[in-house]
Amino acid sequence: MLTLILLLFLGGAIVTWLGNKLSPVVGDLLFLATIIIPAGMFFTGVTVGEVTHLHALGLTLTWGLTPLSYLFSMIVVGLGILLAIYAVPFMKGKQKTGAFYFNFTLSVMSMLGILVSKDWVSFFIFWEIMTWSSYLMVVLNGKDVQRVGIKYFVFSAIGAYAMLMAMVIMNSQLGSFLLADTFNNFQHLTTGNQILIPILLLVAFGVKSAMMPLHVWAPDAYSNAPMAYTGLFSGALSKMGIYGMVLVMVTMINQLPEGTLIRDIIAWIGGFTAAAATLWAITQDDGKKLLAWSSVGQMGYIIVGVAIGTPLAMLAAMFLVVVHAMFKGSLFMVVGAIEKQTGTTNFTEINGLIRKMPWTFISALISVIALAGIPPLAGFVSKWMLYEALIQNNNYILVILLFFASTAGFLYCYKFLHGYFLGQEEPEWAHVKEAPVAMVIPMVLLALGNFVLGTFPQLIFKPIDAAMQFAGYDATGGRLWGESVLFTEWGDVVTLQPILYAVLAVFVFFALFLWFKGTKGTRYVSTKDISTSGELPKEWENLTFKVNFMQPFERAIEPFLKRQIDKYYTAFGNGMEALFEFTRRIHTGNGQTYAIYAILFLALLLLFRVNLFG
Amino acid sequence: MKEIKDKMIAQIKAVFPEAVNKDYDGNRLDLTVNKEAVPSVLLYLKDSMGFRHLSHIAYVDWIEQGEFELVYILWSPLDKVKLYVHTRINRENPVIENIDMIWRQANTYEREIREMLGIEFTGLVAPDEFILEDWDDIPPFRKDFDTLEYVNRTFWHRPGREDAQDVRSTISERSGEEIPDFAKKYSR
Amino acid sequence: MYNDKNSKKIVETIQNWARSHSIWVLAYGTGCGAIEISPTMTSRYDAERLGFRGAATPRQADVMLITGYLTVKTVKRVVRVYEQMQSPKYVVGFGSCTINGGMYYDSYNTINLLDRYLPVDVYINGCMPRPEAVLAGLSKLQQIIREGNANGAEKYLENLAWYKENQRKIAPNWIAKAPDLNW
Amino acid sequence: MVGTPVLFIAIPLLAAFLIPLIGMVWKESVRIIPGLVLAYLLVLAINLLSYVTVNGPIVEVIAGWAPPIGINLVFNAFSGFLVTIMVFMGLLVWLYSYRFKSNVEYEAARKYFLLLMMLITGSVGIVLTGDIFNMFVFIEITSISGYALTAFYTGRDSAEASFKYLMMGSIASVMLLLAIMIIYSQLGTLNMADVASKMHLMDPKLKAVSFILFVIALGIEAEVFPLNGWAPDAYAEAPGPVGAAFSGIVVKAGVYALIRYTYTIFDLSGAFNLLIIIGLITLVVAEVAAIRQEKLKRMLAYSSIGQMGLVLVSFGIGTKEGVFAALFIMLNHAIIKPLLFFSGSYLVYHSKKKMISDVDGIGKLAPLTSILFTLGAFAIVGLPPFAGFWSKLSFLMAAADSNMLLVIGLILSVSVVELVYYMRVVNRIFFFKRTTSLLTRRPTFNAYVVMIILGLMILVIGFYPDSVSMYLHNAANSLFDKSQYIHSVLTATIQ
Amino acid sequence: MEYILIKVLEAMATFVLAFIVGMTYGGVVRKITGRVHNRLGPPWYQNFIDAFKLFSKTRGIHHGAMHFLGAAFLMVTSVVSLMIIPILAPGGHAWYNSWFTNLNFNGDLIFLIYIMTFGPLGMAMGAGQTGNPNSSIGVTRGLSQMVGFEIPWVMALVALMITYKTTSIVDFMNIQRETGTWLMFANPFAFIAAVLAMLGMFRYSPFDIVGAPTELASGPVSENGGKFLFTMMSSGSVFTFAKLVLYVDLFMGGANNLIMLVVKTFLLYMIPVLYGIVSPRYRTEQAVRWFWGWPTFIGLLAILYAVMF
Repeated sequence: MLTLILLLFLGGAIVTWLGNKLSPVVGDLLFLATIIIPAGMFFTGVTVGEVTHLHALGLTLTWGLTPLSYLFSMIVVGLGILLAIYAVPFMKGKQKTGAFYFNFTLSVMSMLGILVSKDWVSFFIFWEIMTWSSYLMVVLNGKDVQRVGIKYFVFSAIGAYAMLMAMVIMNSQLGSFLLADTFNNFQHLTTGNQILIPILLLVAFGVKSAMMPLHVWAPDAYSNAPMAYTGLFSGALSKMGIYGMVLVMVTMINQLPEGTLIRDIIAWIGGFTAAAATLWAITQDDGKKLLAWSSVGQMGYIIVGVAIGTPLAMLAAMFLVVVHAMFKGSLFMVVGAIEKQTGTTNFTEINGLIRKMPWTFISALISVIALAGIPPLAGFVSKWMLYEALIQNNNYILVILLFFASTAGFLYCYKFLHGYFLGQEEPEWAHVKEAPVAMVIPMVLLALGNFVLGTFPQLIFKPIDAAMQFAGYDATGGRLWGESVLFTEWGDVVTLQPILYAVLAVFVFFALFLWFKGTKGTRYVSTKDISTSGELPKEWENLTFKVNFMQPFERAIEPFLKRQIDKYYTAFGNGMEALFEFTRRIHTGNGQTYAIYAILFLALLLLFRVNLFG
Repeated sequence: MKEIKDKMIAQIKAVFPEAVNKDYDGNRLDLTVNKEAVPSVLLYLKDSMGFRHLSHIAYVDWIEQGEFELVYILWSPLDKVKLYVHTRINRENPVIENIDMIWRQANTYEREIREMLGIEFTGLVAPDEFILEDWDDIPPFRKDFDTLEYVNRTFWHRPGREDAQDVRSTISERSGEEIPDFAKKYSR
Repeated sequence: MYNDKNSKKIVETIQNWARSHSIWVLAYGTGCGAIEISPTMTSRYDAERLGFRGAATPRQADVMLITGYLTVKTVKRVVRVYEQMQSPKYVVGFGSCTINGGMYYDSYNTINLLDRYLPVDVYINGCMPRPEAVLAGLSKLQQIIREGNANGAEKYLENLAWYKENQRKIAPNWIAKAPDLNW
Repeated sequence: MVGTPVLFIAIPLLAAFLIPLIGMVWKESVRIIPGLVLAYLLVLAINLLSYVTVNGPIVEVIAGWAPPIGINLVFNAFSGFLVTIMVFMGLLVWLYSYRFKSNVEYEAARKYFLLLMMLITGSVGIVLTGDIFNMFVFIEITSISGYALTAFYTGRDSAEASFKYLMMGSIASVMLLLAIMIIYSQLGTLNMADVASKMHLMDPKLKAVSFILFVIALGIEAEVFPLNGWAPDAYAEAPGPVGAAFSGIVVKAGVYALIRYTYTIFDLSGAFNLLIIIGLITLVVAEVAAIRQEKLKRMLAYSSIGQMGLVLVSFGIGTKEGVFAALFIMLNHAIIKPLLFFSGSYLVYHSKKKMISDVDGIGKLAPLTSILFTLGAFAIVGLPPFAGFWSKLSFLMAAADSNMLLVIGLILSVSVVELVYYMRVVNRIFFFKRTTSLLTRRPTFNAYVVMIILGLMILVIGFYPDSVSMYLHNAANSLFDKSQYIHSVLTATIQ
Repeated sequence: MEYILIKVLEAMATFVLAFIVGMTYGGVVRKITGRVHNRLGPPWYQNFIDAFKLFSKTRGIHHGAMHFLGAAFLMVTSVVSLMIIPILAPGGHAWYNSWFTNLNFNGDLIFLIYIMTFGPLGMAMGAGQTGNPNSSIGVTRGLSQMVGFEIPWVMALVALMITYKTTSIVDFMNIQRETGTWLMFANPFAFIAAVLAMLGMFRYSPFDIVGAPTELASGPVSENGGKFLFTMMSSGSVFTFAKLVLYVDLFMGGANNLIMLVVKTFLLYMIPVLYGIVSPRYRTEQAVRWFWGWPTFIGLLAILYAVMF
């Protein structure tokens, strides 16, 4: 069944690509069918525990779902379907639609493949397919290809090769490529390898989950990919890193005596990722970039949760994985819709879309509130659990760091909403209409999902519970998750439902109060009609405050902003290129030199003859 | 200072023989040129003689002679010389070359002159209104603009203010000054 | 009950009392009169004890103090600011410039009679009025409000055509371009 | 058995001499005959290979003199495998260059195919022969036809490249002759099997010296750093299919010879380390140089050198898995690199300088060629699910089994470099704006067929690596079975 | 149903209390400011008059749906945090004590921190919808300042959580009642850090950069008049009271009856007020950096203190 699903994706990708050459409509239909039919089969036909074996080159590839991967694959498939529906109108009239569909399908397939892989070889194969299919997406629009694309691919390759190295070492020492075997027999490795392998694997997964020094590809890659794909990129693809990290953390690191230290280091890295990425997000003027940095920051939270590894922290991380996929998917869709309707995503160019794209605004608003972690939406639940877990685990300074990141997150949250939807309505954007229905429905659905999960988190707790039991956490007995009640281990509770009702009641009451109080005396005036020194803004005058939006704050964090990790990498890359150029000049193009090389080589070998051959 | 000014005059005369100069005490130097020669003279002064700064463009309405006068006030920061470049424009067809590509700030002065005196600067690119908004009368700084008549036409007077006196004739009588008839019409 | 005449009157009385004791002032600081507002509001004369308080924007303000001559250019802004204020709203004219043009009575760009363009509730005489006079004028305004006679805003709305005619006379293009009245 | 190994040498050699003769009568024949010959050889090779798999190696004694005195040809799983690859590559090169731009004319075509047949004769001979001096002769045949093919365009640059090749080739000849002299003076025999069985009698000093001389001589042929200076020039200046022939046929022969000496003939313990060291240096320098190239073909040439370095490292591991991996890499390289050369030479067909920047945005104009090039690029950097991945994986597994962590790390880092320069080209092809006004050329039908066959092979091996793994295993085993080689050669009888 | 009705009535009682006390405080602050300025100042009930006047404005404008929702969001924050913060200590025996236990047991400190940011964000939306540049500038300043003072504030709270192993406000009050020591003496550093954070939280000088009179024309509220301003004003009063009660609950052992509550909150309130009256205004980045300076250091000390003792 799994093989069939994956083959359907693969075949569908090719058929879609060919069909799109035939006619765009055929391509659209085939694309939807390619995503939805296997996805439907996945939801209906696949059970946890089913195992498939394949053979290649004397290796056995084992495929099967675990409860942990089931959780992640639900994200992949769900987000895949919604984004596929969204992508069809999004890509209408654009270039390279066929390539987009092809890579999109391949990405979904490879992510599912990673999740069903029970051995490292197929894990790696799908990992690489995921890498290059997403790479082709990143460079699809042809903007800044050499810099962004190569950066992404180099970092991905570093990660992938680290994983490759780790897996061949494990295979040579343990004689098996099976995930389960390598984890169970981890103690049989030599001491050096016991340290080396988790570090290599953490590098591999850290690259994909944009961990701090390895994150530099992420903002550019996220913002460069088509927006219909970035939701999947940020929402699901980066979660593959988290998936791997969970596997490594609960199996390998736990068996290490230095495990606690590594956990702490990773947690701190995660914390710094969250904080630094948030600060960078604040300085961005492009919605895509802002969301991309924000994604990096949110991954930092998840990494913290995974690294701390207490049941509550892991629960928080898993919850945030799901929720992040939802709100970030929705937000990237929002940006995509805006890009589609207006042609730009720069804050300084667009304003006042709220009345033109109300549904987009509503989903953006809900998603942003979830992103900011404000109750009663889903983001709060995960953040609450994360803080509790950290405090109980005595990571006090880390809590402060995350609080700082979270609070600073409000700045970019507001910047995002204000940048697109608020401010003055410009005649330039008077023609803008709401996005097509097929684009609106997925994002509204995802946004509403945040609402539901914020109030009834128990809906998602069941699969998370199964996943965590699989990951080796004892069934925490539902103590952590009751009926919409959050418990700490100290016995404190947050009851979500009455709060939600209170919030709703008060909100509705005051909204109605404001609406009905003196309705006759209150009327709408356009945003051009504001009290600015009595001067009437000209048609072309845009009084909205957009440029240098967060400048006071940026000035406050100026010492930080001077240090860009990207710069160091660029310097390193330039240095390497210079070194390469120097090396290249060994081949002078001069025949005599080559002859001299040959003679010198002969002399050298004769000189070291004894050392070589005894 | 004297030598510097003489040298300057010599230099200017060498290039623009038709320019008329008039010397004052101190660091002031006056120069009168044709309106056609204004841009080239100013450009030369700026580029070759160090008059890098345009302080102001002053304007006078010589209604008796039927001419407007523009005075470009330049300043040489190196030689510390103030140079007044005068030029006269016919009142009937007041058009002169725009010089805001030589000094960017001239744009502002020229906009003011355009509104207040009605001189057209060819090629002046500027937003429509500067000081006067919605003005549809003759430019107000022209001497043939009758302010009181305009005020009476446009605004209302609170009753009791009609006894505004023409004090100028009283003063002139007292001082024995002679005011020509046409001038009486334009001033009170 | 709300429509009952007596209770309506009672409510209005209370409202008028509150309005008279909570006057948020938007000082339109033209001319020389703006300097008189500072002593009026600060320690020496302390208008706040009477309920006066500075307002930052027209949307929040109750009364507009016009503290000197108004040129044609500024009168447009004043009209706009006045229209942006929310009813009930009042206008206080400072000094002779607003009353009859003062020393600028014959300037081609200065209006003479403010009440042709805006409904002025109280004029304060003087050139310029001292803070005592200003306080007296403001007290007069309070008294008018309490009596329910400070209905400049309604007057303006009722006679909008006349006011707009006058305004158009000095600023024809502007009135055509301006957005419709917002209160 | 349908034929004997000697046919592999005799038929192409004969064809090479017959081409001008028949060409006088029927001009088109100069194009057709090589194809027929190569097709026949391919069938023969496959038949023999399957025969060898079952019945053990075939040793053919030539001219009635039994080994160790006479010359013999050995067709076992290892050499047979390489011969099959070579002949197959030769067939594809022929198909591709059937009407390549430089040999549309009869005169050119005659020369071209003559030289190509000579090249194949020599290369196949190197692989098949069991005699050291005979190998020297074949190396000379290969080299001389190689010089001529390099200079085929008769331009100034071609001549220079050819001259460099010639110079290095003569150094190689001298070294080889010296080495052969030393061996003959010591052991009195030149039959490989005989030499191998008597090797322990040799003076260890002279043994080392002669091995070093062999390494240098064959290293020039196998493009080992620092002896590979001629290679990029030759690749870049020779016609596109010749580059493919070099990387698919000639280099394989050189590597084969090197490996044969290391594994079978000499019993030096440090030889494997030497292989690893020179392999690594070759790999690193070549890939690093490739990233700084501005011409497409030079980049591919350096990449080809790098792959050969990887092959040497893999052989140097010295285990069966290592040899398996090395053969796998050679196979993949023989499939992928011609694809890259073929498609690449069409991508820059009309460009004067063959710069990489000339391919900007060509993906829209020549989609199939571009996609095939991309396929090759993805495959050669080892991205799954394409062929290159499996060879890289088996190499890494072999290296890890021998605990060579540093080698693994180094090779993976170099792989990142390799990835960068291939991706830069792919980016340029698909995602750049077309900046030049150069026309694109639609590949000929033959070229399409060749490229698609290669592409399909990449996919087939990628998705189903077991399709070739049996031959690779047999080949690896037969290389390791030194005693069987000696035995089978020395006991060979005249049939 | 009846239960809910009673709950709603009690909530309204709490709201009215908070409204009255908050408004009165506002008036008293104006009075005190006036006295400090050597003038009479307005009467203490001036804020009520202002609110009533705003409420009885007859005409108004709005700029779109978010303009309404912004004010509503603000009110939600004030009211919900008021509902969650315990007004009176659980040990009190006054007859009205049970009126003020609204949602006290349904939230904790972390929840409170987040719900308290809900309002400013909603308000920011409303301000952004108006299209007035001053509003947006004020909002960005306010959010920046929030990032500033949140650090010492959270540090103080975390220090308390570490020591007493709870995040529930009610538990903190119980602890203080049982031990008899106010937390401001149990962990003085935490109290100092929290008070320094409070300076920013109440937005008096030198941290009044949001409204910034004469500079930003009252910032986010500059397009609001009439009922919007009334809602914001009452929300602000309620929120002020709620925050003060939170401080009293956490650091001063809560209050057993309303009189003690008023006394304690008033004393606490005087800290930012009196500090503000005599201070000029910071620039935004100065304010932010100020909070990241000494207050954060003291917050660190508080955590150290909590970890060690």
